[in-house]
Amino acid sequence: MRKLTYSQAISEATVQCMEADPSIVLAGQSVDDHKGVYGTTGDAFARFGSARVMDIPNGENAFAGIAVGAASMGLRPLVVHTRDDFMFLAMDGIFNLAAKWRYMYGNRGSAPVVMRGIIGRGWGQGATHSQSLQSLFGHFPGLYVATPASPADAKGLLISALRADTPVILLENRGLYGLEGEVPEEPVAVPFGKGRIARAGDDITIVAASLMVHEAERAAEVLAGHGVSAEVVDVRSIRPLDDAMICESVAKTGHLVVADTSWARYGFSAEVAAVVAENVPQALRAPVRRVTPPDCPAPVSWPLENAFNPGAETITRACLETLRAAQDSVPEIEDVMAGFIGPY
Amino acid sequence: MRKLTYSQAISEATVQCMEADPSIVLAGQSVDDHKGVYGTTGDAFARFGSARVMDIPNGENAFAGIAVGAASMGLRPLVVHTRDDFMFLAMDGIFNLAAKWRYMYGNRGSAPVVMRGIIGRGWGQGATHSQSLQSLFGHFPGLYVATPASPADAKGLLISALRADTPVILLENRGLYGLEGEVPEEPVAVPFGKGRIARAGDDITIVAASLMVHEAERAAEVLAGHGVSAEVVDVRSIRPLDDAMICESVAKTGHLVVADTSWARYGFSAEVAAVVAENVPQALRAPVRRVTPPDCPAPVSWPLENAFNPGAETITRACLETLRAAQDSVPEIEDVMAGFIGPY
Amino acid sequence: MEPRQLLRNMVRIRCAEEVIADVYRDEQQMRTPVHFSIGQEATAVGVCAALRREDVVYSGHRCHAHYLAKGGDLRAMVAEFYGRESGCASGRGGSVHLTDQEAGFAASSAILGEMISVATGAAWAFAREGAPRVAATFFGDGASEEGVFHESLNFAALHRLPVIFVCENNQYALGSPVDARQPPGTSITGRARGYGIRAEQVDGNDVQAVYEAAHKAALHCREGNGPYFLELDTYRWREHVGPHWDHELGVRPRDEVESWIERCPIRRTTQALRATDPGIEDAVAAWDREFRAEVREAIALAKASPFPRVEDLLSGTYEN
Amino acid sequence: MEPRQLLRNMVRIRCAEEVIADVYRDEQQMRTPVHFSIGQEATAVGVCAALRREDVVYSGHRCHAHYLAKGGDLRAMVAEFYGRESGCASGRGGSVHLTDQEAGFAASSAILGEMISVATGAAWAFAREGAPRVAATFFGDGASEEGVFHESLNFAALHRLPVIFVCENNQYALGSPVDARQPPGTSITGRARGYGIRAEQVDGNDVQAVYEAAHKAALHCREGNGPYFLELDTYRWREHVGPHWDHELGVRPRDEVESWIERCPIRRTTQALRATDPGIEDAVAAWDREFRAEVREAIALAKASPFPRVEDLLSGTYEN
Ligand SMILES: Cc1ncc(C[n+]2csc(CCOP(=O)(O)OP(=O)(O)O)c2C)c(N)n1
Ligand SMILES: Cc1ncc(C[n+]2csc(CCOP(=O)(O)OP(=O)(O)O)c2C)c(N)n1
Ligand SMILES: [Mg+2]
Ligand SMILES: [Mg+2]
Repeated sequence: MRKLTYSQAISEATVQCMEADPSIVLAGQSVDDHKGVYGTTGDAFARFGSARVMDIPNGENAFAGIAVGAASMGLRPLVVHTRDDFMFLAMDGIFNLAAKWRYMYGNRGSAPVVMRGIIGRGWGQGATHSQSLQSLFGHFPGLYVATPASPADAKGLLISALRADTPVILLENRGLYGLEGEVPEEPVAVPFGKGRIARAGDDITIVAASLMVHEAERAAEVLAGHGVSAEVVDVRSIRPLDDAMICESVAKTGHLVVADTSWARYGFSAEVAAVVAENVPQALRAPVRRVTPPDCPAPVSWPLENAFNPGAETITRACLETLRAAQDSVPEIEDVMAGFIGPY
Repeated sequence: MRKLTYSQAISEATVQCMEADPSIVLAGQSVDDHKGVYGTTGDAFARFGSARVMDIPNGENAFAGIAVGAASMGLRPLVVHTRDDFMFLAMDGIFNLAAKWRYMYGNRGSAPVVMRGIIGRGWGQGATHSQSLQSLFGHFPGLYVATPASPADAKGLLISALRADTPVILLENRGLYGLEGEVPEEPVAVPFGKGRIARAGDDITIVAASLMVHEAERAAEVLAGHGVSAEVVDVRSIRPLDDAMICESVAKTGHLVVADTSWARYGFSAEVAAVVAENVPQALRAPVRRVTPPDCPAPVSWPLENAFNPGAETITRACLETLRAAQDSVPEIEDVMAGFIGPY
Repeated sequence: MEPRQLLRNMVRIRCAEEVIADVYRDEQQMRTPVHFSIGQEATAVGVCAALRREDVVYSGHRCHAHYLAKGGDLRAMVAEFYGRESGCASGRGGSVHLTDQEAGFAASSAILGEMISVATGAAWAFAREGAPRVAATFFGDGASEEGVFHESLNFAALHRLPVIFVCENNQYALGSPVDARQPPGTSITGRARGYGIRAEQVDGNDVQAVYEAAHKAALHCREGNGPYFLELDTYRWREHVGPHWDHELGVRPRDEVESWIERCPIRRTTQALRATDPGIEDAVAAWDREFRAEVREAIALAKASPFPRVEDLLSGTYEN
Repeated sequence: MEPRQLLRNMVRIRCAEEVIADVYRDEQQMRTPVHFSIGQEATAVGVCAALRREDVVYSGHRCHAHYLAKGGDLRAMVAEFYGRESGCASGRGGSVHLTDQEAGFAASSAILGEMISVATGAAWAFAREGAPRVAATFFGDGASEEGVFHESLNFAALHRLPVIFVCENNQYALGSPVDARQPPGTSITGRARGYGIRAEQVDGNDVQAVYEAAHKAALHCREGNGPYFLELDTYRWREHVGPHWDHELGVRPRDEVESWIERCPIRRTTQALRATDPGIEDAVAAWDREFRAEVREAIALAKASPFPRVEDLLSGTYEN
């Protein structure tokens, strides 16, 4: 199959969906500029022009409400936030309006807005430009929340989002945009709530979302060299979450490491651990481990940033510790963002 | 000891702290009116007047930043949100400014704002006026988040908050305001991060926060009648969380039910389950149970609202199920809000 | 619309709210907060009279009058207050989440200012469709202080959207008078003009004046000239939330409340019509009886209607 | 402040940014996004020259010039860009979180508009103390569209707080021109006046004019007359973030960029001074050498300084 980068896959899904559905409008700050949101909106702008690919003023709060109002009247706004951190300003619209619209007006209509939020990993993006907010979005009923890890899923989940009658948050990690993978040319929807076994294994389960799926895969590779067979579960969407796949895998391996770019406390990794504790606690042959950023804001200085961002090496160590194996031979594994040329 | 209601306790703490520390300013929409935020701000207004108990315009977003700016210059704003739901509008200021201020400017100063958020349980407050946002606030490093369940803790934790050099979120459930309890007259601080065994027991642990502590206690009472000895852990603060107390209790009882007014997914109950799965999974003799609202927005119609709000009865059933005991004799337990006279 | 009809619509709203307030207080069976517009009927009636059925209206927490004025189903509203399945939001939303799509009352919500943005979004959709539809949104003097006001007006003006921003300035937000919240010597209308929006301040207790201004506004929007802003000065008689009078609690000065009761929009219109329509007072009295009966009937009906089924608690959270 | 000194301060900022831009691009060792103000030096210098040391300044993402103009430590800033422990934010904050408390540069941050509220809060604290201190906050034309602008100006005006709102209107937000974001025929200054705030629009490339306006503003604040608003028209020469020129990428018209380079605030002041101060060009050339050397030295020093210790990763999250 033909290969695309993650950002090309997003771009292609956008163009195909906009072609099929004239009610879709892509909107965001400078979505029409030369960078085209890291190559994800430029093609749509070239194809559909400013009538459907719309630069908007700054004002995240109102725009969330504007999108809800338009969606409830039949438009299908696809809103881009170049950092998901900016979505703090849009949270009233997201949680009090979009997520609750259908329910609180008695199931009489919907407001299916789609919002892309980009997580600004690396290159000193710092405390307010690199947060991973999946755990927040996942908490609220009424939304779908997807965290595509592969180009194929970036395309397929965006397609599902643009066809859904429920509001959807798509979180994309900037560190994934250059990643290549096979992507079907046709618009194939990937459903929400179905995970993916990114790598099969027997000894330990690593559950991950978004960028951490790749770190988990890299860790699994290293672990294989240690004679450990790790299974990597890519949840793909965190709401709904594929509980069954997680529990089946842990039932098989008896060991669980959760890898996430959001903080541990009240986070994605907590939910995965809880799902296991609720459903298959007896399967656990060792304590669950959470591999997440430490409990502090993201620092800028690169040695700190490196230490802050959990990666393949930490996952590897956590797995070996969980399995009580010797760890002295874990190699240093380069950060995924190594070699990146700034400014971002 | 002398008894106070929960709201009197808050009021007393406020007045005592304001007397001791002239830099404290109490601010919020209509904090100076005749209702005095359910009786929590009127005494302070009577004592200190409008110079220190300040009605503010609507504008939660800016006011969070204003409070941070003032706090970083030596004022100590105590900001009241009459519904924590309004804090969605203040989240940029809370998470991107207050929580990170000290860290992101290299530990050169702090912005110790204190925010009270009231959870509007019951009487058809509905989807946007009764959410419990503890799980969100708990996720972010840099904050303390307290959920006092008793009048004594309402006083003691507010005192700690007003003396801390870290921003603090205090979540109060409106359903607790009328509750009476012993409260020391002197300003005795209750530290963050230390739970409280609200009731000791051996067979099962119920971990709860805020209003659910009372539901758990009522459930424990009923359970006692069934020959079940339940231990109720009141976490008091959810950040930091008293992991040790939770784990010790579960290590003893082997059974865990978590009771919370926020949703299960990525919520408080997930974190408690995760803490156990990380530290004492082998102690679990049955799956963990989460007693929380179902996965939908809060409805208004009272039969639905009753079904939505988890209470003593659900906790009781969950405990008995966890212990695989017969359930047919669980009595109907009245909702804590029964008998309330509107409009609220 | 004829002045007589405007008056009749106001009387209907007044009757509905007064009856509901009494029953609410005495029975404690409508378990949802209620924000009455008693005394403010002219704004709702004047604006909605200038709109067409296909135009849509949004409102905030104080929304009963707007819902009724736009033609919302009274029975469904009352049933909503009683939390019944037959409620306009099937008992899920309560008194602050009214909706009647057929009547063009799109939605109300209880977070201050939200609907300013939502109405702007609806107008955006209309403008894109090229539909000659108008969105109107009611909000208070207090809501105008929220950031969403600024962001929405900027967007609406920039794209010349067909939205009428209707600020009901009833001089208070909760117990807080407007001059304790907004700088002296300024006005909400003045701020709206800062976005290049055509804006007018009108006596909100003069239903005819409101109607005429709204008519002009709707025409302006429909002709593609962009948004319109109306600030309507008025006053709520009762407490912020609930059925009581708050001057009895010392919240607002009794003479202030009374001076506004003097300016009752219903009385005023009745008096104005008396010269040309000598039977008007009898008509009002008859309407009053008719509408009170209608409301009592709606109440009886609601109470006899089933609650939502607990099995349906989750339904409506997601698409099916 | 003397025009000569104003000029010298601008030259220093220009030198710092140009040297840093080159090194940033060539070495890829400053791992933090950078937003240069090259071409906009007059706003920073003119405003800060009118402030006292105890007055405090806030800024946004484009903050280097404001930091330096307020007297912020150049070495600590450069060390921050290199993520060193000796950085002004100990390497935790990066280029968008500058602070120098001794110099009265309180803070900058990268979320649009945030600091408008924070500066208002600082001014609130000053007003309560009765201290004759002023807070000034720089923000862009883009940031003025955020709701926090509206809410903050309302609060500041209501309480007559000593805060100077300085809007650097450089005509763009990212690649988006201001007239694609704000309604035609309106101005940010006009909107500020809607709050009853004294507001002035000034040529932001005329350092003397900026200085005089800011001087008036500071006096106004210090005398308890409430906030002051300055809109300073200017232009950034380089791309939004990073060291490159963006007209080469077709983002903005080359002739537009060139017309603003023609209006370079440094050249302009130099030319204005030439008549009375014939040695001024030599002085500028000498300053240029001096400051470039200073910056290179700061860079060398930063590179030789230690990074924060990984063991200290958590420290500063909470009080100790
Ligand atoms: C975002 C938000 N903040 C605060 C509140 C609490 N609140 C409810 S009504 C109200 C006052 C509203 O005043 P105004 O907009 O003038 O409307 P009125 O009640 O006078 O009709 C406030 C502060 C809210 N509902 N939403
Ligand atoms: C809340 C928020 N939304 C969006 C952004 C992304 N962003 C960074 S700078 C910028 C443009 C800012 O324009 P302006 O305020 O005019 O400042 P300038 O860059 O022109 O100096 C945007 C949209 C942000 N940092 N914060
Ligand atoms: Mg009002
Ligand atoms: Mg700009």
